[in-house]
Amino acid sequence: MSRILKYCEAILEATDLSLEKNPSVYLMGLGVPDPKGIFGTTTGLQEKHGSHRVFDIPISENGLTGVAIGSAITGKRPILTHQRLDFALLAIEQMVNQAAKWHYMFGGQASVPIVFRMMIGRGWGQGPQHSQALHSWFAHIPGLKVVMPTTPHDAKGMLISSIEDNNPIVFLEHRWLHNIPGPVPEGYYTVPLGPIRIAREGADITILANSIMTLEALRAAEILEKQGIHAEVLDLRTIAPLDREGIKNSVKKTGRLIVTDIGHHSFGIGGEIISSLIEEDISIFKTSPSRISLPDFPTPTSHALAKDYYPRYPHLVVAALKQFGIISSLKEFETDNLRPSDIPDSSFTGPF
Amino acid sequence: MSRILKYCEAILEATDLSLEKNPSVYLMGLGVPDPKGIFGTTTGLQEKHGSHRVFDIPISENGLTGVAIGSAITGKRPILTHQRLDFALLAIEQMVNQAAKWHYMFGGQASVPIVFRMMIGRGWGQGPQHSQALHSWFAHIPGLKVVMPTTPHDAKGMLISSIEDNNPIVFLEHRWLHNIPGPVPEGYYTVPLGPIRIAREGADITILANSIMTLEALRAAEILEKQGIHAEVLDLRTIAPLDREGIKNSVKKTGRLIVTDIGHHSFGIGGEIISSLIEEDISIFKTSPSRISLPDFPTPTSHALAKDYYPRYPHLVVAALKQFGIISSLKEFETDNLRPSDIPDSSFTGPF
Amino acid sequence: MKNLKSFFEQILRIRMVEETIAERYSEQEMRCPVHLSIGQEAIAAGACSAVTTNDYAMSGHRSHAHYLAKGGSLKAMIAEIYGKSTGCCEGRGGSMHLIDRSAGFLGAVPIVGSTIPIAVGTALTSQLDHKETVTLAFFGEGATEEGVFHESMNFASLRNLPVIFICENNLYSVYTSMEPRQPMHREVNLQAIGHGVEAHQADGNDVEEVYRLVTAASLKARAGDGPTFLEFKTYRWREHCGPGYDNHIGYRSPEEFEGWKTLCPLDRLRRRLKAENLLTETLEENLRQKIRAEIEDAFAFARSSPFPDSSTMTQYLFA
Amino acid sequence: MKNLKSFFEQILRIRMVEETIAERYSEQEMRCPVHLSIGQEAIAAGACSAVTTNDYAMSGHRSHAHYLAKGGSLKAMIAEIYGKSTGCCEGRGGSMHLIDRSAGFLGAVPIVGSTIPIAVGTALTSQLDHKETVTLAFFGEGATEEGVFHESMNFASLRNLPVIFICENNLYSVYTSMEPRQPMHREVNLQAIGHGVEAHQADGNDVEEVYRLVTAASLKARAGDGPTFLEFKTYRWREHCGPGYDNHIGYRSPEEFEGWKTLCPLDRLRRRLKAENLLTETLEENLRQKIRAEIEDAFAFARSSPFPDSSTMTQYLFA
Ligand SMILES: Cc1ncc(C[n+]2csc(CCOP(=O)(O)OP(=O)(O)O)c2C)c(N)n1
Ligand SMILES: Cc1ncc(C[n+]2csc(CCOP(=O)(O)OP(=O)(O)O)c2C)c(N)n1
Ligand SMILES: [Mg+2]
Ligand SMILES: [Mg+2]
Repeated sequence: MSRILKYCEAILEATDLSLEKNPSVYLMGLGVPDPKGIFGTTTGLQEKHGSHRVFDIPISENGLTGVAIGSAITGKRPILTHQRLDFALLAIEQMVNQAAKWHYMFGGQASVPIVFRMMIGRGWGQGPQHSQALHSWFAHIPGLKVVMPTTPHDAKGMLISSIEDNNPIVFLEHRWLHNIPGPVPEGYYTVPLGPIRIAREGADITILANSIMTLEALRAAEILEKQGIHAEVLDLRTIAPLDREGIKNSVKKTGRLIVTDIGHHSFGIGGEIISSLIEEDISIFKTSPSRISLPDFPTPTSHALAKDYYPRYPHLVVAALKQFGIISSLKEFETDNLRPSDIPDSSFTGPF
Repeated sequence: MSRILKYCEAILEATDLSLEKNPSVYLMGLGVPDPKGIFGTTTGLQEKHGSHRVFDIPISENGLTGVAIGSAITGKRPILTHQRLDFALLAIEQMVNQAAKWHYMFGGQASVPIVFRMMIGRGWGQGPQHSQALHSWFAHIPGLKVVMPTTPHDAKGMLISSIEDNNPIVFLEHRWLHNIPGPVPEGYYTVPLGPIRIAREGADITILANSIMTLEALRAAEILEKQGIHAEVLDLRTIAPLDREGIKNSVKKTGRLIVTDIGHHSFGIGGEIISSLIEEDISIFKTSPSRISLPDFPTPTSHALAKDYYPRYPHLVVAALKQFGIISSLKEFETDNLRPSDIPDSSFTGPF
Repeated sequence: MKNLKSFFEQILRIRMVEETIAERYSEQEMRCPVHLSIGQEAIAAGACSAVTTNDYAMSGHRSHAHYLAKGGSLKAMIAEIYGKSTGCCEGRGGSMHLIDRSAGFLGAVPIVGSTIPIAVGTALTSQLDHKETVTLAFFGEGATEEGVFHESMNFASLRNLPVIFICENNLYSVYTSMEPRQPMHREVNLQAIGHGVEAHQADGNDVEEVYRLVTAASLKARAGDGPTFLEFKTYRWREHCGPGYDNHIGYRSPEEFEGWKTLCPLDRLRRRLKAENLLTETLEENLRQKIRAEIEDAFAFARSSPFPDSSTMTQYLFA
Repeated sequence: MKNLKSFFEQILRIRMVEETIAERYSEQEMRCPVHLSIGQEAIAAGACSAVTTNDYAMSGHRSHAHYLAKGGSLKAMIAEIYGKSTGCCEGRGGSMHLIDRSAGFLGAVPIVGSTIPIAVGTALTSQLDHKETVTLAFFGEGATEEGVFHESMNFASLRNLPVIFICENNLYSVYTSMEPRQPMHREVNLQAIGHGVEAHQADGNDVEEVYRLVTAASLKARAGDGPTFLEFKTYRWREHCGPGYDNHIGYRSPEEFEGWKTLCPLDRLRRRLKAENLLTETLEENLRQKIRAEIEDAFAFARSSPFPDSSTMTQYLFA
């Protein structure tokens, strides 16, 4: 259990094991067998499993989504990759009208087991068309499951679960997670789609985070700890179906909630979560909950503009303290502004 | 001011006046000049304004959205129609990556004044692919405005405002509103995009509704009135930008809120609204607010299944009474179940 | 060559089913849009006769003929149109969403063009599994205006997939002629050539020609020699959607309609059969009676079937 | 025919700009993806020389050459790549979003194929307004795999729009050759024929040929005779994205690259000019000095320009 793999290696291993285990599984996407192998997540798979099961495709997002559906209703289990979620906007019709509804509208006669792996970009001038995180869209569509693991452990286990699932799954990977290492068990295992992960226990305030924001939340929790505030960090690794129970249990205990999200603020996932809680229990919150998410603007390209576009742990600390009546400023907690804000780690030097 | 027009006639008149007033305006869409004229909203316009300004197009939703954008950045003001919102899912890439972001990403150099008119279907077996209402999606995208008028008066005034606006506007028309009459002033006038409309004043509970649900809310308010409960009905005729102030003012007064929406429940617009209110003021609600929206399933086609799929005024009445501690059942308020639930009015006999 | 009489029976059956739907639509019990295929039946009959039950077919909004010709259950179709729990989608789909997997009819949906890539995907499965299955993708000429049609053609051509693209060119999309939709100086099937796909244009009201072309295309596909695009000229008799006629509303002329009526695929085949002494009035009458009985049975079945309970609305969201 | 020397100067200028970006990229001050056009410059130069400033051009991710050839401000481009407030998008776009409306360069975006319909829309405006403006739509061969390319071709063909589709076929999309993307048995430009659009294939490294074809196409477009599709064969020298080379990583062979280098559009033109005694070493050196000075100026401008204040992030959401 102490084996350390990067997130991208965990994805690679999950895919490799799934291809090995189930002959119906196949993998396609732009650049899947190329030398970069989708940020290292598909490297070597074509050599190992053959070009009939691992292959490159034309730049036809909508068409190939349809192809995936057609193969799925005839017994295959395709994995389709998109190097950016933004590109998959060309495939919305097939995903939402067809894949999501197929099983339902045909009275349960055929299922559509597809995993749509999409990358969410950030930094180094990714800009307005290479950085969108639209998980709230997919979560709004009945028939889709939306998965967004944070750790290498979950990336592997949840990708395997997604491939095993008989439904279309939107599997979102943040580009800045790909190179982060963590313990990953050997062999084939699953992590269930649905339950939140309690990333850190605490009784004073709940920080519900997802994807890369979970890491920011954990840093915030450390700082809060020093101030005597024990934050519970929940990793919302599945957006849909939403683990309403798991969230409620934590907030019932803490009475305080920050939802932090990598999507735009308005009409994002935070509203659903806060609203569901208050609908069930008007007195669940000791104080007003808060949402820390991306502002309602397209992502600007220049790092000078983007640096304050993405919320980070200081924003969470300030918001948490505010819930305890403590007014503070972001600057007090900016400990790492030596590293430029537009790169995931210092080894990154561009161009993509 | 007492002239009565149907909603579809109001749309037609707004378009006619806009074509007349501004030579940059043009109108295109599948079937625009055909004998049915988009449910009577475009009839006669080609004859009057010429086929260079009012024309039919190929079945190429994404491409023609791009064409609209290209003409918009060179000085035109296109109106593009989609007979169902569901078809526009093919055009999401152009709408969301391009139209919504163009002005921002190019530093304000070119604006994209386009009105995307989309119909939301319901009833008579429209089923899973002809009935989606995805206003929460569009509202989540910075750079898009989302308009959804309920009355003929607003339909005309807000369509004119939308055509005058320099930004891409998603203008949503519920099919069941097209034949509903109401007072419509003569001549050219605008109704501003943004402010909610107070459809009925009341001090006890706020029912925030949109589109066809506003009519259900008004019926519910009448029934509640009989029980001594004065409901305030707000017509959320613009989803984005959201009139947060207008909503807050009402809820501050009533302390009670039902958000009713024609979209799916989870990750829909209700969450945003309830959550924003509580974030600003923890004690704004006297009791748990509620959301009455479409269940999280695709729309089933058979009227036998769809009849309980769409919430109607009894659901609102029951939810409102519950906020006053009164437990009631839907049946108590079903006064019109003589009319089949899958048609807008008794004159409708299919097929579309 | 298949029995001409079986073509006749198939076309007649589809025609009679559609006409019965049209007749009874005003009873307001078929509460969903219907897109009838009257006038276009020969394409469905000829094409589906050229393949087997194990082969696949998919279609769009105007799919009754394809479903029936492929062997889809008539009862399940009528029940579906009636919104009943015995319908082929248990009421969730209606006329625009037909499916009968046991007959190889894998689904029809009303988003124009959207089953084309899905059909190509079923052909990918066949190829990956080294099956001899062929997929028929039925669609109208309007669907070729959708980008996804071209993406599908490119992929099928590229991978040499066993799929036959069957384009029913009935000159209209809803009430819109070709003129504001496609360039008049190129034929529809030329688009296939652009993708390196073998293409033919033929008379869609000539069932024998349809059968011949689809047979050739399916032999080719089974041999691993890839896709074929077939454009069949035909004409829709009834209104775009619904049970009536719409020649009076102004988008096409009654003369054009009358002209095409003289090219009726059923009449044409009847003349041919009679000329070859394969059909008599009595024979046809017997056939009609048999079909009439089957249709009455199906309608009776549909009518007497229960509606799905609305509480079952929650079923089938996830597999 | 335009002055051969002006072609030379344009190509040389684009080459030198791109090489300077490549050289200085490692300084980590150009913090955005860059898709260099080295090796493909003749297409931009020849095409843009064939039209005027009043004409329009649009492009995709690899747009530096098109922007510059169309007359886009070098300073504003470099400043944009540096993320500065003086950039052509005030820092909101970066290398993948170039625009200079005063030069008729209406925009480039990095979603493959997405400016093609937009370019067609600009041509619709020209047609509706009876302007003689022509639009150049630049894109790679990969973009022809997107459905929206076909929708755009169909509409341009149908409406006879004044747009010229300029497809730079550099054999690759990222690290993927044509083989898993397009059928090898048909040429890229055949797709245009499928839409009834006149199409030509030519050597994209021959600037005179590019100029000749685009001139003819623009005359035709201005005369109201509709669109033309031009496929120009060429080769990208540098890595798909970024400043370096990528012939070593395995998706293409160093030999292939070396082969194409011998077909360098700049060398070819230099030989031609020298043969005609229109160029000497000194003349070229003078030219280089002039361009070098302009480039240094642009980089100095970019470097010394202020970053946008992050609080201005909220600007320009709505017009
Ligand atoms: C994507 C999409 N756009 C528009 C429509 C509306 N629509 C329904 S049927 C139809 C006509 C399609 O014409 P064609 O493909 O030629 O089929 P036909 O009706 O002639 O059989 C249209 C435009 C739709 N269902 N889907
Ligand atoms: C819709 C979409 N899909 C995928 C990508 C990723 N992508 C960026 S550039 C590129 C290559 C495109 O190839 P081509 O059009 O031939 O242009 P080239 O890079 O060769 O100039 C791809 C696939 C994208 N930007 N947009
Ligand atoms: Mg047709
Ligand atoms: Mg290329």
